[in-house]
Amino acid sequence: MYLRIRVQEANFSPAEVFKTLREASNGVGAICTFTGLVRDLNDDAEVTGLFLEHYPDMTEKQLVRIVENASQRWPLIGVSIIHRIGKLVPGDEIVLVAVAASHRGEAFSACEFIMDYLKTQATFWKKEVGADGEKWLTMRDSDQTAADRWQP
Amino acid sequence: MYLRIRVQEANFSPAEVFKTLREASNGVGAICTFTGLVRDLNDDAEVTGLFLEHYPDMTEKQLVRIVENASQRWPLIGVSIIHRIGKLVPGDEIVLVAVAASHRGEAFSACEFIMDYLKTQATFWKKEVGADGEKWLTMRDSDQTAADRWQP
Amino acid sequence: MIKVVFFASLRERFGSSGFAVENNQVESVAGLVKLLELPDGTSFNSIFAQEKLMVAVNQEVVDGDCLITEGDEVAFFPPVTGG
Amino acid sequence: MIKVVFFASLRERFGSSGFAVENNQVESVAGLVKLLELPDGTSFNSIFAQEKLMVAVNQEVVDGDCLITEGDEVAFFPPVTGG
Repeated sequence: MYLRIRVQEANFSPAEVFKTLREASNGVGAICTFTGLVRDLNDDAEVTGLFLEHYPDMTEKQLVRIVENASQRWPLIGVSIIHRIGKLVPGDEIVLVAVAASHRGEAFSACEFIMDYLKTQATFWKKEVGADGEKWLTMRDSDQTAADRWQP
Repeated sequence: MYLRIRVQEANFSPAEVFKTLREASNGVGAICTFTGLVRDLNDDAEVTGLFLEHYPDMTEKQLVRIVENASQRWPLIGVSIIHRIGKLVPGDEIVLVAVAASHRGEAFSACEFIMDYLKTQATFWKKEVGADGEKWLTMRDSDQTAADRWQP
Repeated sequence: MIKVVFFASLRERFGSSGFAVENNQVESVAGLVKLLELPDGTSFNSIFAQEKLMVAVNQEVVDGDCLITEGDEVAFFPPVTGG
Repeated sequence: MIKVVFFASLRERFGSSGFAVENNQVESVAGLVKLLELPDGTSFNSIFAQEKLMVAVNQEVVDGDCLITEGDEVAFFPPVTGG
């Protein structure tokens, strides 16, 4: 399986990721991508920026493990994950998860599975900057619920 | 809601679709895309090409209805659907469905819902060209099952 | 006149993308199905249910009971396979 | 020596991204948690369970029972919020 995981400050090109996955194999029949963007509103409060930090090395290990778990559940051809860190503003890409498989059900499920576990297990933290100053975000219960539903 | 539906012979740029959806609103926090590609193998038989035809006008009406049904279930900000017709070869894009929403669960569900109904209700037909000549494909039971699971 | 159209494998089997029928010949989709014959002499009625063929009147999927009126477009096609 | 590191809000509350402790001071994660104190005097133990803080030893998430040995890296952080 093709696997590429990147944690970086720089912006990224979804088109380039897409191209790499397409070209991974002629057996690719389905590519599902998820992109998370900085919204200008969160819980009805205006957001002017985000600051993202992570636990270097541990983050990448957690992501590899999440992808390995996904590939044990579904036959995957390629996975690419890019997560940004540092300062971001509304409209910026935060994360991209792209999954290539033979069939669409596998691509959709694996992409959502990876995102749900990334949200609850990968060591990233967001600080939100708004009109009222800065605050560290806390995990939403809905994110834990989303990850839990994959458990047997 | 932003909605764009295109049925065309020409290739398309996932990057351009992605850009348009991102820019539809600063409230977009999640974009899920699905791309279907021509595989070089189908049911273990070598595929050298595909020919796609559709029922002009009816196809577009069916797609609009499918998106309307999706937008009644989930709050969507934008949807873009491109489906190609005519002659295609392995590696070519066949279909792109991209959904923008505030949150990821909505984007994933709506994108998969639209694909599942597109596969069972939109008036497209595929003829496969392989070593043994041409044959019209028949609907897979798994596609009907995938669409049926969205029913209440 | 009723406009009858065929798509995909049906278009090829009929050797035609469609034709026009006089309105007074048919009252319903089922009536029209009974009237049609493939070039090899097979009655369309015999394959219609068996192959789970679909029919749309004025671009809305309907069943055999659907009535047909002057100016309608009736399309026959196999189950769809896009995406 | 044990390397202790803090991330995100914990890094800010401790006013430090981490420090080193003598190995003979602690035997387990729970022991280390009891030893730590925030700059304002709050015991770390009092907020650890209450705020559902997480701990990783050598970059593997563990619980309080986990033993600590020479050279380990022990990281404390709040629940993750990436993606």
